[in-house]
Amino acid sequence: MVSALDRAWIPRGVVRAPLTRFGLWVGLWLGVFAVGAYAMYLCLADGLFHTNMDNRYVFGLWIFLDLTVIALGAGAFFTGFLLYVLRKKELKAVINSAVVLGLICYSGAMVILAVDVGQPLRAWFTYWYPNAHSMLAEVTFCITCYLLVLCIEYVPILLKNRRLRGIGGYLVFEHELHKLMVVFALIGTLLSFFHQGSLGGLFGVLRGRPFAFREGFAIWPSTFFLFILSAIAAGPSFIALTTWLVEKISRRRLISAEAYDTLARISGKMLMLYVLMKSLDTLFWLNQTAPARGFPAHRFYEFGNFGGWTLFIEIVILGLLPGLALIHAPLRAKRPVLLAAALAACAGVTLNRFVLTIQTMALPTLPFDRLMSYWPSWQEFAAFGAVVAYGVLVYSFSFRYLTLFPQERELTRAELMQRSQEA
Amino acid sequence: MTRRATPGKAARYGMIIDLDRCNGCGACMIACAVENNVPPPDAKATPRTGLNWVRVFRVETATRPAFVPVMCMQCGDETPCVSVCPQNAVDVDPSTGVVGQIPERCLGCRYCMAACPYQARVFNWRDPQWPAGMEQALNPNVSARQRGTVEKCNFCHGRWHAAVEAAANEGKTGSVSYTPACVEACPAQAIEFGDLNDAAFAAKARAAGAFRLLEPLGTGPKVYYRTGRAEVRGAVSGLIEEAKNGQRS
Amino acid sequence: MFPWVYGFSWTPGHVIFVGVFLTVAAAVAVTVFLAVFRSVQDFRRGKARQIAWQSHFHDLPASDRACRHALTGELKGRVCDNGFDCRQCSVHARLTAIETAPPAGRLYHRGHTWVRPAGDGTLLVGLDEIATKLLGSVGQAAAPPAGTVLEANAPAFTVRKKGAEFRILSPVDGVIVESHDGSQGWFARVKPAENYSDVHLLRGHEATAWFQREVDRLQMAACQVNGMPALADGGVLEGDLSEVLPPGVWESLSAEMLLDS
Amino acid sequence: MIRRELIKFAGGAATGLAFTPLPWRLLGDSAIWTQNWSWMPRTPRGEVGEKEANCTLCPAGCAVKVRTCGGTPIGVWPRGEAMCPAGFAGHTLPWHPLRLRQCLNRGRVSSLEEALEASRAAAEGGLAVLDMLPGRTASLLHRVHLSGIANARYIPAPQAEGGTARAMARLAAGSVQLSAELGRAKTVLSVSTPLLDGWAAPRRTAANRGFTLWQAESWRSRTMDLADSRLLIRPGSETALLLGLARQLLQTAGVERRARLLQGFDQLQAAIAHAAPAAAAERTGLSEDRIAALADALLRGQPSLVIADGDPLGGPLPEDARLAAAAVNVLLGAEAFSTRREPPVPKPWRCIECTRLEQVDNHSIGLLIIDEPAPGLALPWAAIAPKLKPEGALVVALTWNRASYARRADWLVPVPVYLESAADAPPPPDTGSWRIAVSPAVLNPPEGAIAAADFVARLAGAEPDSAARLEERQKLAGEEELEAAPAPAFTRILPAGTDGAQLAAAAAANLEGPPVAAHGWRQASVSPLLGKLWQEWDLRPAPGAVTSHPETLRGLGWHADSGARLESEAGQMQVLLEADPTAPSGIIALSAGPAYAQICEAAPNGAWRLKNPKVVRS
Repeated sequence: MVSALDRAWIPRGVVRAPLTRFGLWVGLWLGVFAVGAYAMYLCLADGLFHTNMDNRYVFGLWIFLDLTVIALGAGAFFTGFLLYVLRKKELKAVINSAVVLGLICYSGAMVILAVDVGQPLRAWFTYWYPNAHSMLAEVTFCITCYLLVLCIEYVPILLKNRRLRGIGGYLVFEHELHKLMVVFALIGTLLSFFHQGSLGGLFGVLRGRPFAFREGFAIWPSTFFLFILSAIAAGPSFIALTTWLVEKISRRRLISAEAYDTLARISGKMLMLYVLMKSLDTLFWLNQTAPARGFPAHRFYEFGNFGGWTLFIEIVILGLLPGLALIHAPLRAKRPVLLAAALAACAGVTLNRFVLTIQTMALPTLPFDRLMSYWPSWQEFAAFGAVVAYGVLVYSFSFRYLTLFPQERELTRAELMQRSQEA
Repeated sequence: MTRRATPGKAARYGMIIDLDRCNGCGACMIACAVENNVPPPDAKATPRTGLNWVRVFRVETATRPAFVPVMCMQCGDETPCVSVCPQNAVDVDPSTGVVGQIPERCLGCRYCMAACPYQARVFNWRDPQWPAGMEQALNPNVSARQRGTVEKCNFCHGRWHAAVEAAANEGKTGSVSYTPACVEACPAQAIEFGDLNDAAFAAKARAAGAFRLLEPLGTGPKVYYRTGRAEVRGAVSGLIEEAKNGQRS
Repeated sequence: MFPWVYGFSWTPGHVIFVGVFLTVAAAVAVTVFLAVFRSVQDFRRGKARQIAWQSHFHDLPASDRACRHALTGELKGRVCDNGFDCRQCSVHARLTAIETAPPAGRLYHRGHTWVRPAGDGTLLVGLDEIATKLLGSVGQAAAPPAGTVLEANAPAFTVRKKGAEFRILSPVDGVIVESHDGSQGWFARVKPAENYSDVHLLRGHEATAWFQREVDRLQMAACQVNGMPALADGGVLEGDLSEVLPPGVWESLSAEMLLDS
Repeated sequence: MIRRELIKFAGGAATGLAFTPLPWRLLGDSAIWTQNWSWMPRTPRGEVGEKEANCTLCPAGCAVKVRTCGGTPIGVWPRGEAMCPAGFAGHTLPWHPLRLRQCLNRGRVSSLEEALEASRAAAEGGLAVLDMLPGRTASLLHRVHLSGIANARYIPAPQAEGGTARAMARLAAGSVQLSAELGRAKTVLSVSTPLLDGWAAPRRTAANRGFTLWQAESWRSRTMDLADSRLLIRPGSETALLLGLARQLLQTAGVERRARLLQGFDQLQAAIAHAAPAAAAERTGLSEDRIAALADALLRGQPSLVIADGDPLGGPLPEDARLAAAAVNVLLGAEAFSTRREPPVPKPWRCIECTRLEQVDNHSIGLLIIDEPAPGLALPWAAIAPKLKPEGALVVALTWNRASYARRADWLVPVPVYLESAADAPPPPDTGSWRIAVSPAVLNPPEGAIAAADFVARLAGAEPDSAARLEERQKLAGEEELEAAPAPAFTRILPAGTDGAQLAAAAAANLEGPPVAAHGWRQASVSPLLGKLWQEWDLRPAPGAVTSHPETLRGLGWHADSGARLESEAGQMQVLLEADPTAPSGIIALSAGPAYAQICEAAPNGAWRLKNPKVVRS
């Protein structure tokens, strides 16, 4: 009965794991989610002392991960932009998956944010008493608006489900909504552009933190633009990576080699541009911005844990090298190279977010202060685990019951044919 | 965002702290906590989660250590915390120059804490708790803050308010003079409080030997420090040349 | 954000900031509202089923959406953008302007159903050979009961086989007056709607071309499978395809040919 | 149709509502809901007033004003001069979490009457009052009331009296009490004494003190931090340093000439015979030059003063160190000492004499009453226990807190604390002039609390009247302003009967076990608010903290930041191990507070030290 129902909801022509296996998978993640939900409850009901954050590390694991997942979630807006505005038809193969990933990343970030601010009940104050000068106000506005847009973009994917499409006017609404999708793609691009930037600006404007402070254009520090660039460089890589991961886990082929190639090519080009800009920015900052504020560059890198190697790894190992691998067609044609480079690109962006958040917090500003370390409490890990579990669950259900990869059906048929031929 | 200035002459309150006088007894910290209803530490509090509006750093130097009380510097020119607060819970009162924190409006995002180079801001990681009955001994002029909000030194806003009221009762407006708790408490009289718009006080703040913390950041702190010891100046001021001078001497 | 909130005063920054976001919010709201409004409008005008078909139709692969005139070679590689509803199609009207004689025999719908005038003013509706090969005998339960209103391109009824489920598109507008289990080739006797038209249905050489193409598709799939009865003459396939083809392939191929996704 | 109209109606209503004040008002209110939580404490309401008082938490007796709201103290602020951090938290003492509010008989809630009854029965076996803060009016009243009880003794806590001044008094002609006046000195050598941190009034700790301070200590105390010159010595080498210093001083012709005229010079020579510069240097860990420089500074910067009282919480220095310090002071002329004037006692008051703890025979006390009015000081139990009768001895602690002697006492009787009853502070150790520092009652004491003097009065069958008696004495003080008198001439350099060779041997003796520098801040237990200084910030060592150089900790196999148990032969206490790279290496600094009294032993020479301490990880 249940299995028949399950089967009726699965899109036609694709193969999905047996219901029991799927149930186990879901159960596993529900367990992770439950632990994290308990940790979140502790933080919300009892106080933030459950985290290992303190007056020095006011932002802990969560801000680093928020920034990271939002950067990786940038694939959603960038793919939408490329597909609907620049008409890159190849990306139709991944747009649905990208939208779901974006939705997960953004909603997950919002959940974590709600847990890790002290007074989540006052979240609406930002709308009530907005400070136009605050990057965080801009981020709040953009992210909430963009989350709404992502939800709207998710609706057509949902309504196209085999069962839902049969209900009343769902398809009609989907049809009408789809006709207007370019509007959402444009709004999403605008919003994403600004809040990716604002997240970068978040730290770039901290004039009291010379390690993070950057000069820039008008009201935006250079990190504003670097964040946008790095996010759109890593976004397609992240989509390629997740798609590959889903392929491995579900043991299906989901997109064509051309789609991988397109994603990698775009990622590579953007990454090269980013590395160039980042290098210029770093040189300017080390030689001009920081010394002018009384902090010669060596002061940032004389602390044992955070040597100059972070800079080298971030820009060269996890920036330049994957960039080169991805723009060179013969190299990226090799799947392992492509995946390794995509992974490195994502890791580079992650490291960049880490440096800008955790390292900024760690480095002392007062000359008589010292470096302090921080290790998150289990509650912080668990809360993040819950968000990951939430993401996996949403994605798993979406993948099982919705059409995330339009090419999958064709690829599956070819594969099934081949297999039965071999048999 | 912006508050209407009190009619009459506005003040720019500031402090001058004599590092050669401070002996690090901590009276300012305790007096501040009493005045501003800062709760006692809970069982698991550490220097990193503690609630102190003023903290006295012990700074090792080539000779004997110096003690540096660090409270909110009430930055003036480019206040790092005011511009970052997403919902205007931090403001600068144009009539006093004091950076105010509105705990009732605070979201607890702690962005202002990240922005502050002086670590003058603290967060209520848990509900404030006093031993049973001790809440009777709280200062009636300052309300307790909830968990999940940021707080910091406001140059004893409660005392300022009382002084303004007293002055108003006498029919006076404009800048009033009052004494913050730490200034009153300091047994060594190391802290001097005054109005930087007052020429005599301003001159003292700019006298030789006076400096501000992390001056090149351009935050324009209104708390000045003073020392006659070059090694202390080198270790505390954060000025590169000073640090070199301090090492030489 | 609002003037009555204590201590707030507007600055140009606020005006720009709030202005931009209100614009964005308004744009989102207006667009969503527009989509809802249009949907309601569609319902009110009774276009809902047609639009649902349109939406569905656009998800079909281009190969499935080939124009009937492309099938016959009159137009090269044309893809239908009308949801196979030639009654409103100007291209079709132009190309068939001279052909006015009422058709005899079966008229085919692209979802593998056919229509044949019964002679008494009613129409007989049935599944064609390919559909029958794909689905086997449809069975009693499948046919819709008398009184069901059919609308061209809207789902007429649903067939279940081997756990899979396919909906069959109706070839015509009308009301079922008698339903049948399909053993005699047809499953419904339909009283045509007042404005009944059959121009969207394939006929004559179109039907042959289309049929040939569909057989080719089946054969292509079938040829890749060992033990499949090979057909050199382009005749009708033998055997129950659901038994021969791998289950996943059978289901998705059937759905594709029945224009169900 | 109906449904559509309903929807229309609802939509219209929602839109219309937005133009009414209602939603905005609700939003505003919900902002208030997030601000008023039932468990948030409400600040007090009432009329704000101010009362003049003196802080009686320590002998400094600082002049204060007590701010009240509706009669409850809401803050203590300095009146005129200065206050220590503990003073600012003093008004919270009545609500201390360890506050004792009921009579307890071995943990069982009991009544005052029962406590008195049990005490009366036990008093027949010999009664003694151990006064942890002697010199108050209440101390006098103990002696007055005890005069009516047979076989009663009054024992002042030994570490409460200035050790150096007491040793000096034995060198002066006649029976006098002396006081070392920092105000008169130009150069001061403090040996392991928290001179700027609780030893004297807070104003002494101010930066503009009038003397140059040399601090000799075995850990980096706050006084050490603030000293002009720091002498880091090995724990237990105080006597060696002082004898070495005496030998250095005697090399100056003038000093030697004067010293030869004094009695006991031969004993001193015998004592310093073995204190060769090299030996003193080796023992203390200082260089010979440094000791010579110290001697030179003390000679040049006259009047100079040597204070070797030790840290009262870490345990006072041994008697031989005090004798050596007294000798050095005499060599330096002892100009900064003054004769301490006895506080006035109303004529009709008849007091019994004081008995020193070491004069009390073993097994001679049937009822021991411990009066512990202010937090902090405590004697090692090992010093007290032998004096009690082995069978049926009763210990009654008149105390406010459930921590210090509560573990040892059979009966705990709650007493009013600071601001709950009129009380006075004992005279401070650094002044010979005398004033009475009274704190009036601001709050009502808890039901069942009784002033310590009144408890003793009830035992003696007298009426409790300590408040009235304090007033009486205060009036007397108003009539008679007592100024310090110069110190008498010193006729001796060592007390009669001192064995110089023994002194030398004590200086050379090796300590057992690892070098532990114990110390404490007696005010630490005034208020949990003071935890800000060590728990929420690291301005002071936390009570119970064992601080050492990371290398030293590693050498001992101890791990920093872990809870541990410190065990000695007398007992054990919980400690927290902390690594401090700025700490002197090889030395374990133990910040024990009153808990230290639980685990240390009192040596015959008056010092209390840990015997065979070891840290057990818990």
